[in-house]
Amino acid sequence: MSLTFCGIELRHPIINASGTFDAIAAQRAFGEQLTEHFPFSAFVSKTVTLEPRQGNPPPRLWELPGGLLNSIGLPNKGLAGYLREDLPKLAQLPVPLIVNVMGFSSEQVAELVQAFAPRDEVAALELNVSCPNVETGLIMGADPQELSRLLERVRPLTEKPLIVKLTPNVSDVAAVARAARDAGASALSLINTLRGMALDPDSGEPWLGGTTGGASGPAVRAIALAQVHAVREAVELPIIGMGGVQRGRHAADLIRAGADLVAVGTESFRDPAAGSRVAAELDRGLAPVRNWG
Amino acid sequence: MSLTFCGIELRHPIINASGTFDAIAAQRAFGEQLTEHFPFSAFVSKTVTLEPRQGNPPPRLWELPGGLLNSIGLPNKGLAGYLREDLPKLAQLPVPLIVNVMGFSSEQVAELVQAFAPRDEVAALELNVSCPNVETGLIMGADPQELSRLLERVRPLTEKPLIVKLTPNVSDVAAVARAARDAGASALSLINTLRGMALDPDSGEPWLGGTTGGASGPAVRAIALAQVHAVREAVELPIIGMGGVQRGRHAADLIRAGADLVAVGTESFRDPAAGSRVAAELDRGLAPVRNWG
Amino acid sequence: MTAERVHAPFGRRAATVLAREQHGAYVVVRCEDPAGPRPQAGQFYMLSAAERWGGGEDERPFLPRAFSVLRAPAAGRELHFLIEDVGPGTRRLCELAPGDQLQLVGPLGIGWAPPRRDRTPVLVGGGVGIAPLAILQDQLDKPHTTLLGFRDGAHAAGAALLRNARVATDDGSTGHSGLVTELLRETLREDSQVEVYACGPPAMLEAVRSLCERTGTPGQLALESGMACGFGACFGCVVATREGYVRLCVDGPVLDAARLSTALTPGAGH
Amino acid sequence: MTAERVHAPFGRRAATVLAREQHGAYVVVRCEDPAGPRPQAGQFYMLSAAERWGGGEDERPFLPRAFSVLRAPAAGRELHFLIEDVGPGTRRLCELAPGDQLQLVGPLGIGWAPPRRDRTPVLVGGGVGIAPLAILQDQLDKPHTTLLGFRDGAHAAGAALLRNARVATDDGSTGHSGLVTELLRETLREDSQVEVYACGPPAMLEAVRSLCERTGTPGQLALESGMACGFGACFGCVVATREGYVRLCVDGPVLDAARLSTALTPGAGH
Ligand SMILES: Cc1cc2nc3c(=O)[nH]c(=O)nc-3n(C[C@H](O)[C@H](O)[C@H](O)COP(=O)(O)OP(=O)(O)OC[C@H]3O[C@@H](n4cnc5c(N)ncnc54)[C@H](O)[C@@H]3O)c2cc1C
Ligand SMILES: Cc1cc2nc3c(=O)[nH]c(=O)nc-3n(C[C@H](O)[C@H](O)[C@H](O)COP(=O)(O)OP(=O)(O)OC[C@H]3O[C@@H](n4cnc5c(N)ncnc54)[C@H](O)[C@@H]3O)c2cc1C
Ligand SMILES: Cc1cc2nc3c(=O)[nH]c(=O)nc-3n(C[C@H](O)[C@H](O)[C@H](O)COP(=O)(O)O)c2cc1C
Ligand SMILES: Cc1cc2nc3c(=O)[nH]c(=O)nc-3n(C[C@H](O)[C@H](O)[C@H](O)COP(=O)(O)O)c2cc1C
Ligand code: FES
Ligand code: FES
Repeated sequence: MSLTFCGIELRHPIINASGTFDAIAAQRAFGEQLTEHFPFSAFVSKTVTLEPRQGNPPPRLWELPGGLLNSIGLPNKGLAGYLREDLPKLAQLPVPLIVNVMGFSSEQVAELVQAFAPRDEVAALELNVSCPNVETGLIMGADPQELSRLLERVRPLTEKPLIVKLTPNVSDVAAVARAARDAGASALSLINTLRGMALDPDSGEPWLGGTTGGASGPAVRAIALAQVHAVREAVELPIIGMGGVQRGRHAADLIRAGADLVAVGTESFRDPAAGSRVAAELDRGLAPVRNWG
Repeated sequence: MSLTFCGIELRHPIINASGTFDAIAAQRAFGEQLTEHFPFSAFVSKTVTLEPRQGNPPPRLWELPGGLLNSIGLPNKGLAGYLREDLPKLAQLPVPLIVNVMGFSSEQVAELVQAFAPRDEVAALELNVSCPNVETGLIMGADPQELSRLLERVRPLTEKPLIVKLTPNVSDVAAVARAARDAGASALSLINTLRGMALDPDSGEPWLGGTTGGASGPAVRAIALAQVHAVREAVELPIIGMGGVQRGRHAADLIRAGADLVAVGTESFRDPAAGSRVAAELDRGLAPVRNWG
Repeated sequence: MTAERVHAPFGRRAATVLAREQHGAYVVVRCEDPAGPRPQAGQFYMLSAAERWGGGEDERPFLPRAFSVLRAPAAGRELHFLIEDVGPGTRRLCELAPGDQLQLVGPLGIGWAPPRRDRTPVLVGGGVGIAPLAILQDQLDKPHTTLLGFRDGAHAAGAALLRNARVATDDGSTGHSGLVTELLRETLREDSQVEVYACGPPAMLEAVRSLCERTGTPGQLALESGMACGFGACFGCVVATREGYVRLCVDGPVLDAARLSTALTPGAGH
Repeated sequence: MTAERVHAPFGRRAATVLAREQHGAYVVVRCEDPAGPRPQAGQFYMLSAAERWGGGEDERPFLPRAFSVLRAPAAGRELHFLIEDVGPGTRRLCELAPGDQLQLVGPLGIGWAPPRRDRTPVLVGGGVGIAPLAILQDQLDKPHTTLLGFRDGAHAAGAALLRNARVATDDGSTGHSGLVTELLRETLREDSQVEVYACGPPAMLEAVRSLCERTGTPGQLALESGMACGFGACFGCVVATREGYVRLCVDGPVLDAARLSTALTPGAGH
């Protein structure tokens, strides 16, 4: 059941979605068992930014019907802290490491890409482009031209696979996918969370400290499937599909719709070992079609 | 609890979402009781197109976690059939009538608007702009310029309120709302359904006869709330908010986020009298804030 | 026998479960519906459990589910439904215990037309499709033939819910070994003055339809399709007829066989 | 008393409900967890019902819910949880009957630190926050004082789950009429060589924290915040400390009072 994705050898097609599994914290909670039964075939880090961020004020979570709305705000130690404290630990994981990075300008993204380019511990980079470019005010991943300019700037900086993580909050995801391909993306991942909001039942004020948040989980699965399908019709790049995967059949659906790998996000919150479970269910042939391997 | 919306007197702030209640069919099922207990303060027709449409091949429905994916395909009798067969019946309803229309070019929309302009039975028109303009290939409601051009063409054709129903499948709904306001929209309604897809568990092929469909219901409620909020921050036009409303509190949330009226869609499928229930719950003050009346 | 569609009270109402009976692979749920009228045979109800309708497979069910009324004894306020567990909605309903609450909307749709004076009704049921034939038997006041087909013995236990039924099973464990449509073919051969009332899976209904067509026998078919609302609101339940798509929930679920060029409706479930 | 975080087995596992006991406004669910270790006092588990987790108010619950372990008798494999019905998740758990299955992940987080040699532990609990004090009592091998506060008599029934507790109720129906923190203030006045172990609603914890600060008393506070995962994956459960945000599920739920400038955590629930 092993496969190759952008030249990376993987044991199975199930990885984690960025920001939904902290391997270092999970080791504190589960001890050595985590490494013995590591649920994913590659580990994707939570988004790393240039500067440290403490994230949004709580509350950060709101439960949806079949889903979750989060406004975490990308807390992280910043590039330097990540390189110093996290990377050495993550390099010990039994699977390849994909580092997810985000910048608020193409210069910031370039700096991040450059910093990871020489790191052998890092198998690939995932670019989170769901944030506004402070220079143009546009969400980098919502506008094909904006995204092209970004990729043209950073693509030459590394030989590593550059996975572009698309935002689902667009009218034409295929157009963005084509722009990413033309500007040299090695692969695409989708979907990121859908913009949503909740009000405090008592006060009527926004519940989330960050006012709006991102919806994930089963509630967005059909939307993810449609977007993966639309992107697959548009480009031949490898695709990491995600959004609401809970079971092998959901992964099989995404693969059927065009994904090469499938990431499990919110479901890991319900079942920390969801990744292995989904991989096993997929392998047991809950999948009507298996087009990998 | 009565209120005025675009000059139309309404008994309460709850109306139906287009395409989710057929008053004529409901009369066949429920008889006279329907008129006695009509659940909405105005009736919005299903989308009317110039030519008759039979709609998409079945299956047309797929159940989501807390929601519904539909690919109905806008079946309707066409303008002539609607004027001849439906309008006389709908004019008998105990509430004002809003006719929802859609064209595949601005000329088609113009023809529809012109046809309804002289009809006293029609209190307002709602423009469904979630379809592609066959001339440009762009979704009319996904592109601010495209929408401006459409409204500039049709706005002069009627004095009736023109409600523009926005599509949620956009990166910046506020920009579209501003374009609609600038081009003369009387009010905005949102959200329409979110593009989604499902695969047949047995065959792995697309389940829906129309391949993709639109997601509605509680699963999209948080997304609706965020978009209504974003539009309210951008424009002062009256807003009809909708998306996943099941209870008075959900309507109150949309009103709190900026809606003037609230439409109930999918919940009517679960409870045909949902409209009255939501209105009563809202009135009983499940609403933390009541900014109508 | 009521010839006309019975109107449903407007809205959704609660009904208390009185009993849950297992009949082989099927569950009969009896409930008390004090606020509703007596339905026409062949009409259906949209049902959901008042509590915990959701949280099953794939975080479903969410929408109510359509069920033919199995029986509605003229005296009293009881409604009986026959349910086969095929997914999260039917599973939840099969778990209901006496005292639990159902939510229901109905009776809905157009049921069976009364029999023609000059023909003998032949009732043909397959699997859980026997449900609308039970209430039809209750209301038919003339001699008739009943033919039922099931997958196996566990399902054939459902036959006890009807009177004087000839049974066929796919695996031969009870009655005729083979398809119920083989029994129908036999019956049609013996008596040409019959008319058919049929409900069952698409393949069975299609075999019945084509037999009726070939032999010029009048037939009524109770079809299934995925339904969200049951009262014409969603346009989701259409089936293709010779006149185009019709909404099964308001124009059916019973359709004259002659209106169809096929009974193989996509997405009908089973 | 275990001083260290006990690791959870990796993944979610099933546990069978052995008993459901009503204690006034609270429900105690006892289950058998054959595959798990004995937890440290103050640790918690993420719980969900194996069946029908969903379909309640607002089509929830969906995520598991956090519960302190109330008791984990050293002999055997039992885990006890104290549950107050405050929403769709707790409602579903309160309905569980013997034989039903729970899904659980745990034990999680860092529990109570063992008592200092030179100080008398004072356990202060409010409402359902008494849960982690019961297991603490079980493991404390030195004399201690227990002060519990409740809204009313129905809730004060929970006091019977602990030993030798002084009780305060807001409505005066049982014990001291007023806040449990008034009892704490009294205790601190009588004996300065104490340390505090507290769990309860934010307002109570904040009063305890500020009393500790003002009197220089060491205190440990078991906090609550909305949690999606319980094992550090989502970054959703942060509370503000003097050092910045910390994830309560991996760095708590027990925090040294001195680390906080307030215990009033937004969105903590109640
Ligand atoms: C008029 C009418 C009368 C009926 N009478 C009876 C009766 O008397 N007794 C009885 O037992 N049944 C009856 N049915 C069928 C019954 O309504 C269905 O069995 C029921 O809706 C299935 O729901 P479920 O959740 O158990 O299964 P589902 O999971 O809904 O599965 C049913 C089928 O739907 C498809 N499916 C799977 N997932 C989805 C999804 N997410 N969205 C949409 N479709 C999906 C599959 O093809 C599956 O086989 C009747 C149906 C109609 C229309
Ligand atoms: C470490 C820890 C230990 C705990 N120990 C116990 C214990 O021993 N016993 C016990 O009874 N409880 C305990 N709790 C609290 C328990 O986890 C909550 O009561 C439970 O999660 C509530 O879930 P619910 O679905 O019943 O209610 P919810 O509906 O989730 O309501 C709880 C609160 O959440 C907010 N809320 C409402 N809707 C939403 C939504 N959609 N999304 C997010 N928030 C919402 C409101 O403020 C509401 O008051 C503990 C919590 C933590 C963190
Ligand atoms: C709590 C939470 C935090 C997330 N953090 C990040 C992040 O830091 N970077 C990122 O690219 N995506 C992040 N995501 C998005 C997920 O990687 C994923 O795209 C999305 O959740 C859809 O998958 P799911 O439905 O399986 O969760 C986050 C999602 C959640 C729920
Ligand atoms: C079955 C179905 C049919 C619909 N048909 C139309 C339509 O004809 N025209 C239109 O403008 N919107 C249509 N909609 C969209 C709804 O009007 C509404 O925007 C959407 O469903 C969100 O509201 P809800 O979550 O309350 O259903 C339809 C929705 C559904 C579920
Ligand atoms: S089920 Fe909705 S129209 Fe028939
Ligand atoms: S609950 Fe997810 S990080 Fe703490």
